[in-house]
Order: sequence, then C-alpha cells, then structure tokens
Amino acid sequence: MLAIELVAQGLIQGSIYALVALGLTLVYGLLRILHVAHAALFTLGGYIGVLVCNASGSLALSFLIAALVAGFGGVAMFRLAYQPLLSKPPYVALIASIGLFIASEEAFRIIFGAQGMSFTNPALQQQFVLGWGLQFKLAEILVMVSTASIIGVLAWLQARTRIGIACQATVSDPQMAQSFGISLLKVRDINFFVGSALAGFAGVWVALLNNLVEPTMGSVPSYKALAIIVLGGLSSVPGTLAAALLLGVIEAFGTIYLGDILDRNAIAFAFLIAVLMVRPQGLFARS
Amino acid sequence: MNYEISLITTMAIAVMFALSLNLITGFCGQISLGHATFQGIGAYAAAMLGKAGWPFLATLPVSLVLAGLLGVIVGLASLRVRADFLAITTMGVGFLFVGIVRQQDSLGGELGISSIPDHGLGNVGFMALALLMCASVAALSVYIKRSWMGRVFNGIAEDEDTMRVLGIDVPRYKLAAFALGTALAGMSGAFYTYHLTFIGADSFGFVESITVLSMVVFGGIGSVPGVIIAAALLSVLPAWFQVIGDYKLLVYGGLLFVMMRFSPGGMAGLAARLFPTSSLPNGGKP
Amino acid sequence: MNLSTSDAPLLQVNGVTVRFGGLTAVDDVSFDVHQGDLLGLIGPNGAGKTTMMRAIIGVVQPTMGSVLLGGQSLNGLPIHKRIQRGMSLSQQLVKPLRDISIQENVALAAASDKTISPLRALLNVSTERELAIAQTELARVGIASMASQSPGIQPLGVLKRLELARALALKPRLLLLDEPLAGLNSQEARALATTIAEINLQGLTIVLIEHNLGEVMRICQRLVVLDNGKKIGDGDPREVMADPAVRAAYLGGDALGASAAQGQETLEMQGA
Amino acid sequence: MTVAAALALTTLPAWAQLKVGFNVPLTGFAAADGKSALEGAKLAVAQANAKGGVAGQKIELVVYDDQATPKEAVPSATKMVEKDKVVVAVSGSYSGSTRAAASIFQRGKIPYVVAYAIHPDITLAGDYMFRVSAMGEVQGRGGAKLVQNLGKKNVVIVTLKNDFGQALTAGFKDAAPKLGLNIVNEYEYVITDRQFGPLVSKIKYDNPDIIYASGYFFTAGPLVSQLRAAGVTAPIIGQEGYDSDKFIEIAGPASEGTYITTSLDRDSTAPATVAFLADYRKATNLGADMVAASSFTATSVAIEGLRKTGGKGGAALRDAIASGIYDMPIGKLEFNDLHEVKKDIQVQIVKDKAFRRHSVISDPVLLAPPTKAK
Repeated sequence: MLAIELVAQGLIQGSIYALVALGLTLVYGLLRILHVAHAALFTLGGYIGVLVCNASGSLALSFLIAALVAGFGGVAMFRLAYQPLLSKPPYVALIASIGLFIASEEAFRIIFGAQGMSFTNPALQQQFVLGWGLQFKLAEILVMVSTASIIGVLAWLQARTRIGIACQATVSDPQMAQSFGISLLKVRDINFFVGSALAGFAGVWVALLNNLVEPTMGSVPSYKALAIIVLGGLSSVPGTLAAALLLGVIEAFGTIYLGDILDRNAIAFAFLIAVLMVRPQGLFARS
Repeated sequence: MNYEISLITTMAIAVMFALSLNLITGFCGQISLGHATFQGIGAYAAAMLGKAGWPFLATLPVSLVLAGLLGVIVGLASLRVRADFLAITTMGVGFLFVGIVRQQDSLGGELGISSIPDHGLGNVGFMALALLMCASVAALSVYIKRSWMGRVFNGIAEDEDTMRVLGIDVPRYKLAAFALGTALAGMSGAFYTYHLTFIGADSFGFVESITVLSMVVFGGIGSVPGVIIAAALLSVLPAWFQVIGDYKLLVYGGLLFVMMRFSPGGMAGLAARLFPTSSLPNGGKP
Repeated sequence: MNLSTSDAPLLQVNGVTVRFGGLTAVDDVSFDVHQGDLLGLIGPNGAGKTTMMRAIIGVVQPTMGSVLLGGQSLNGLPIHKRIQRGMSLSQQLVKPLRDISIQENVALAAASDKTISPLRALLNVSTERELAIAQTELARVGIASMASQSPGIQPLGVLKRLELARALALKPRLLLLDEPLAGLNSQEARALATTIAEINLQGLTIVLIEHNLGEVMRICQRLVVLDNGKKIGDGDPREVMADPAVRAAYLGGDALGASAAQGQETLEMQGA
Repeated sequence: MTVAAALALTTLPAWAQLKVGFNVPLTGFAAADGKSALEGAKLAVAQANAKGGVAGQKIELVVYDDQATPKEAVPSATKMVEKDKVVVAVSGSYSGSTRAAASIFQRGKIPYVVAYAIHPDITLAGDYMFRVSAMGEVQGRGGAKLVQNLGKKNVVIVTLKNDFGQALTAGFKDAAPKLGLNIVNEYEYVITDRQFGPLVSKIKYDNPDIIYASGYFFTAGPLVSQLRAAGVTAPIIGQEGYDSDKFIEIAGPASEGTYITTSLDRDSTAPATVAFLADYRKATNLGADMVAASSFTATSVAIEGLRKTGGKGGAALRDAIASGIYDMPIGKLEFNDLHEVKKDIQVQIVKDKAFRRHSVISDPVLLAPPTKAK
C-alpha cells in the first residue's frame, strides 16, 4: 500500500520536525522569542553524535553526549544572548538569533569542513520487512518510537512533577508564578536545556538516517520549525507535535503528487498560509 | 572606473531596497521576513518586459505597481493573523514565490533569465539614475517621517492598541506601509535586473530577505541615515571581506549578533549614545 | 446647569450581553446617557464594568443587544469608526508614546481629521494647529507647563491627565473614562475629579467607571450599578446607594470605598 | 588591498606578475565543491610556476569567493577586470555566478575558461568564453545512451531541481525516445532535501529497470542509500555531481554498483590523468574528484594559452586558446566554433569502495556539443 508507506515516511520526517520544533515552542511560550539559532544546536548535536560514535563506537553514548552538549549549549545561548535582550522589542532577539545562526553555521564549516562528516560504521541500518511490501531501516522505526516515548515522558513530567508544573505556571503567568516562589531563571534554564537537548538528539537521528552531517543541515529546520510552531498555535506542546506530524505527512504526499507544481518547502508554506487564512490563530490553538 | 561605478550602483540599489523595507519595518513596526519577494516581482517583471522589447525606463513603473499590488494582497492576508505571526507569514510568502518561479518555464524556471537587454543609459547614466531614485526614496522617507503618516506609523510601531483608541484605522495604515514599501522594493528589483543582467529565483529567496532586514536593523530601525549607511556598507562588505576570505560569513553573522546584543538601536543608536548631543530622532530607541 | 435633555439620548445601551465562552460578563444591561450627563458606572470587582465599557467602545462585540450613539447603531463597527463618530476613551492603563513629547502625544489625537485616511495623512505635514489644540487641552487638564517634556519620566498623576487631554483632543461628543482616579492618592484624585466635573460643566457628556466611590458620589449626577454582569441600580447617586441590593453587592465584595482608591480590576481584565 | 587579498588566499609571492582570475564558491552552500575547485586550480598554477612560469613571469591566481551567487560574482568579476587587470579568468563555480560573470569578462575582452558550470548560455555570451566540460544536455544524452548500452528500457528519472539537474534531465529526455527508452515516471527534489522516504516508496511501486538520478554527492549519498534500504535493486545512474569519494563514504555499501557519467577516468592510463591524480593526492592528501580535475584543466588551458602568446592577453590569447589541442586529465580537448569541447563521456562504476572504469561512451552525433550554427 503506497498510501500507508507515504504516511509512515511522513511520520518519520514529522518526528524529526517535532523534536526540533518542541524546543522552539518551549522557548516561544516562555520568552516570546523566535529562536532561529535553535537549529544550530540541532547541527551541533549531529556533529557531536558522529564524532563521539566514530571515536567510541557506542551509539548510546553519542546520543547522550550530543543531547547534553546541545542542552548546555542552549542554556549558554539563553544566558549570554537572550537574557539581556528580554526587555527589548522582539525583533532584537530575532535578528540576534539569526546572526548567531549564520555565525554558527560558518563556525561548523570552518571547524569540521565544508564536505560534512559521516559515520565510519553507521549503526541501525538493518532492514525490517513488515509485510505488505513495507520495508524500513531500523533507524527509521526507532526515530518514531523514541520521539513518541520522549514526548510522552516529557508530557508526564510536565503534568506530574513540581518543576514541570512550575514551568507550565510560568508560561501562563510569569508574575503569578514568581509570587509563588518559582524561580523564573531556573525555569527558563530548564526549558532551554530540555528544548536544546531534544534538538541535539534529533541531530543525531538525522545523522544516522542520512549518514551525513553538514554545516548547513540546520537551515531547513530553522525555518520549517518556525512554520510548525505557528501551525501548532504557538506555545502549545500538543499542538506543535500534531502540526509537525501533519506537516511531515503532507510533505510526503505533496512531494509525490504536487511535486511538479511546488517544491517541498513551498508546499509546507502554502499549507501554512492556507491554514492561517482560515484559522488565523493556528491549527491547534485555543482561540 | 567601471568597478567603482558598478559598486556604487550596487550600493544605490541596496539602499533603495533597504529603505523600502524600512518603511514597513522601521516606520510602521511590521517585521517582514519575505521582503526580497517584492524585489523579485519587480525584477522578474522588468526582465520579462525588457526581453519583450520594452525600454528600461518603461519597465520601472510596471515593476513598481505590480510589486505594490502583490504587497497589498499579502498585507490584506497578513492583517488576519496576529502580529507575532506576521514574520512567519511573510517568510512563507517568500518560499512560495521562489517555489512558484522555479516551476514556471515561462519565467526561466531553475535556469533563471539571462541576456537581459542593455538599459541603453551607459554605465554612468545607469548609476546616476539609480542614485537619483535612491535619493528620491530617501527624500520620500524623510518626508513621510515628518508627515502625519509618519507620526501615525510611529505610533503603530509602538502601540497599536493606543492608536486604535485615538481613532486611527490601524489596518489601513499597515496596508499603506506595505503598499509603499513593496512598490519601492519592486522598483529596486527593476534596477537589480538591469544591473546584473541575470536573475534567478534564488536571487530573491529567504537569505536575501534576511540580508535586507539585517541592513535595516544594523543601521538602526527607522533611522533613515542609519539605514542608508548600513545598506551601503553591508552591500559591498562581501567584496571587501575578500581579505578575510573564509571567515566572511562568520564575521557577518557575528557582527549582526554583537550589534543586536550590545546596541539594539543599530548604528544610529550607537551614534546617539556616543554623541548624546547630536539628535537622531527615533533612531536611537533605547 | 445641564443642557436640557434632548429627545433622543446621546448613548443608548439596549440589552447588551457579552459572553466569553461559558462566562457571561455582561448580562442584558440597558441604560441611556443623555446629553450633558456625568454618569458613573460602578460595581464591585468582576461586576462587568470594564467589559461594558469595552462593548461601548468596540474592543469586544456584544453577543446580544446593541449600542447606539445619537440614535445610530454602532454594532459591528470597529473602534476607530466609533471614535470618528464622536466617542473617545481615556484608558485605565496610561500608554503614552514614549519617544515624543507630551504635547505631541495630544497633538496626534487632535489631528484626527488629518489622519482619517493614510493618503490625507501623507499629504499633511503642518502641525501648528494640532499643537495649539494640544496646548489648549493640556491647559484644560492643568498640565500645560509640562507640554514639551517626555512622558516617560512623569508621575502617574500627570500621565492620567495626559491621557484625559488626549481623549479630549479627539473632540468627542461622549467621553468614556476608565478608572481615571485609580492609583492616585486622595489629594490627586480629588483634584482630577474636580477637573472632570469642570469638563462636564463645559457641556461634555461623560461616562465614568470608578472605584473611588467618594469622588463618584461627589461629582456624578447619576449612577448605574452592575453586579455579576447585571444592572442592579440606576438613578440618583444617593438613592441608588441607599438601595439594599446595591449595599449588599458592595458588602459582599469590597467594603464601601475601602479598597476603592487602589481600584484594581485585574481579574476582570483577564476575563476579557 | 588586492595584494593582501591575493596573499591571504594563495601561497604565491607578491611579486608575481601574470594574473589569472578565479571565481569560486568558498562559503555558502557550494563551499564543498569550491574547495576542490580551488585545490585543482592552485595545483595547475603551482606546476606552471615550478616550470618557471610563463615568459619568465610567475603566475598569480587571484581568487574571489562568489558564494555561487550572481550577486557576489558581478562585483568580483568587475574587480578582476578593472582593478586586478587579470589577463585571463577561470570559473571554478556553478552556473548562476558564472553566467553573471561571463558578460563582464566578454565586455572586458578577457578570455574566461569555465571548468564545470554547465549552462548553455555561458558560451553564448560571446567569443571570449570557453568551456572544458560537456554541457548538461550533452551529459544527459550520454546518460540515456548508457541505459541503452546496459540493455535496460524502463527508466525512472529523479531530477535535482536546479539548473544542473534540469539540464541533465532535458538532455536525457531528448535522447530517450530516439534510443527506444520508456520513461516510467519522473520526480523532482530540492537541493536541501536529504530525506527521500516518500520518493523512494513511490519508486518502489514504479518498479523501474533503472534509475537516472541527478544530484550532488550530498544529496545522492542519502538518496542511493535510502533507495537500497527500501529494497529497490534497480541500478542507479548518476553524473559528475556524484563524482566524489564523499559519495561512497555517505552511501556506504549501498553505493556499490552505482554508475556515474563523468569526465574523470580514475583508471585511465593516459599520462596526464595518472600524473594529475598522483600530484593532487600529494598536494592535498585527498582523492581528486571531477570538480578538481575540471578546474585544474580549465586553469591549465588558460596557462597554456598564455604560454603561446608569451603572456599577452586579449584577442591574441583568445585565438591562442581556441586553436589549441590539450592533453588533460579529463581527456584530449579541442574547442569548436562555439568554444565548447567535444569529448567522450567516461562511465565509472563504484566497485570495492572506489570509482572504477566501466566504459566509455563515444557517439559523435549524439554527444555533439552545440555549435554557433545552432
């Protein structure tokens, strides 16, 4: 069944989108910043993943270190770049973020080379035949499974733990949260850490799926993730997840059936604009 | 001399383009991440007409009007969404434009349009005309800033809700800013076409939209002299940056970041801080 | 002193209901405002006063009912159209434009005939007339001497008067004041209330939301009382306040006038 | 400033006198190819200077980064003509920037030798333009011929949506009916795509005999590996964009058996090719690819022209370059009246993690480059 296969491929791509866009949503919800440089942490994760895996041979270790490095990178970005700009008009942080992103892409190119890097022994390449002519790489299946479980765990943490509830409270009313003794700075740190770690994690997955990390690998996610959080209604985690998966599936069908009218990026944005004309607040936002 | 003439023409076109965005983003406070689309509309209109035998000067008004029309349409659509979304919708329009042009064989598709006929003004004449139009756009900007329109724009940029309570038809003013800014971008596009004699869809993509926004912000959002200096500098910076070769874009991105981080008012803001006596009205918003 | 009541009321509020989701903020409220009135719209926190005001000015559209100005329905009109028809609003949160002077802030309102369309605004540069009007209005509210200063550094008392001058510069037939005294100390509040009464005496019709009941009682000729979105009183201030239903509503919420000087309506604002 | 620029980017001494301009994408999306191109050109200059330069003068390569965009190429080309006063220029860049620069060099009457940009308009810009590689359409026709040679019939075409990919596909589709091929389906993708899942699924259902897919190593690597992972076993034909060891590294075992049509035969016994491959490895510690070989060739052609004119430029140099016959790593070259080269197409196949010679396509009619008449 071609349709099923296309849906599956859409979900694989959508999972990656979701991992990257979630971090953006957390940041937007908290600080109202369109954090373009988030995609640089995704690229950073990819590079760390390949480097660690090639050096140590352990994929698990490479996921862990990539997520940690990207996570701390995100916190550093927040502290050094965004925190001092919070009182400024929003475009200031947006442009600063764009500048940071351009500089990071170039830094990756200068440090790691323009040619990109690959795993010497790419893991999870085993093939799974699922019947009905469906066949996937192990990595493709695992990216969906791990995205689903990570987001599930996050949702649980957010609903059940003190710090999770504090984060939610901070998003809906920072002043109120502060008056209840929640440290704004701590909540922001945690959000940046978690969001960025997810992006780093996604970077390793993409490195595995393509067996290639490049300096420019973040450029598509940088703007596509913005479209996704808008579609999801800005700062809604379930909305972002749904929008990411939906966009993945739409792109999958679009590239096959609309390929000679519009390219993949144009399809994504045509969809975005069409949705906004009908539902100006986004697909999944509470109005 | 041709090198200098070419550089000055490049600068003049960039300044025109940046000032056109400054009307929308600087004066009226509406962030656009797709402004290159409108330069593209003007550029393609001029290229198609030029190839059909129109003289250069006749393509200018058509480019202007076409880009302005599209600007109004995009503006109308954008008014439906909340302010936060505007940046993203305009970005989407940019990707749509590139996607559509790439697919149109009549617009040259991926291959773009080359062998655009000569403008017939000579290099010096063309430069002079570009400078003249650039000066006109600058004069118009200064005039708008002094007119009641500029005062209202300034108010909308700072606080739309208050302007509404003052009886201002905010959507119409935003549309007016879009129409003016995009029309002037279209005109800069016609100059671009005849200057480079080659255009392709990627010449008006996301990167170009970001670049022009950077020019505006770098100069000092809303400050006419600041934006002129920034656009003139940044448009030829890559040529100067040849010296630092490999590190060019790194420095460019870094500069943008450092400027925003330490002087969000751009160069105009920096100047206002360094020379507190010199008054740069509105340029140096804290 | 009042101009004699003309046949049609200046403002008619007819059965206005405003719902947000399941919450009914204003419930079937009707009242008229006549030419020359100084009407106080009062009620405890969460009574629906601000929502009522927003329905009149057009920030929210009523779910049911209608608002008429000079006999013409305002239903469906955006804010700026209502203002062009002769209303103006002085907001509770004072938000002046910070990078222009106090006088220029008021002049922006005084230029309403020049800024009615972008094209007309583009073709008009001169500011003399508007600056003169602004100076007059600033004198009217008693801050003429601060005209050239920046609004960014002013105390709240001055900002409240700036806000009032800006509303006056629109040359309204009906002036809506949303808690003009909130945040002021009693001396400042008394002075501003006196200014408002004087402006009314000059012939301008005013509707006022206020928590400071002392001043309301002193200057208003008529009160409309809301509680839980419903109108529970309408008439002469002393008679209305003597009504047991009104007293009960106030005692159930705030003590009479106690917290009035602070006048925070945050909950109600968020409900909107 | 110019001297400083040259110093920063080349290893040559400042007293060099004969300037050869070189525009190349060193930053931006094409930086990977730009690096190879620059190494190739530098090698050509170094070899010429080691032999004493031209007419007693050293050759200096004046390098400009054009980011592969026309906007950067125009000021660079103007500067080369006006300020640096280069006697000859070489393009180590993509079609967009090369097209924009071409008219400037033509106007300045400076011969411009293009390494690997494939757009037809380039040589149409005028008589000072030269191109050492086969145009996209010609290569595309060669691809169709290869399908026929392999005895296959039903083809799926996957086109990279840029001028390179579209020119290849146009040529392929032009020749396909004449060769009795059946195009089952056609797909396009953009240069930023790395995930081809939906496309791969669809191709599996098309069940073609063979796949003709244009792209660069960074798109082709993931594409080929994903096709194989999904169980598509049909052979894949790529082109010179694949021609990089990076392709084999990215696609891994999936790259085995992939054909490419290119201009560099790594198993060639021709002395020029053997020497180039060895010298390039010695100079850079990397394996040469098509971009490096073509840029080396274009630069060498320019230098040989200079040698004939004794360092003089202008019309003399133009005529000298046009009349030469060159023995180059990418084959024996000779320019026609449009200054395009006629040459055979090398077919390489990936075998044991390396590109190996598969066959040579030689069809003087099908592979004829365009001429002035056309």
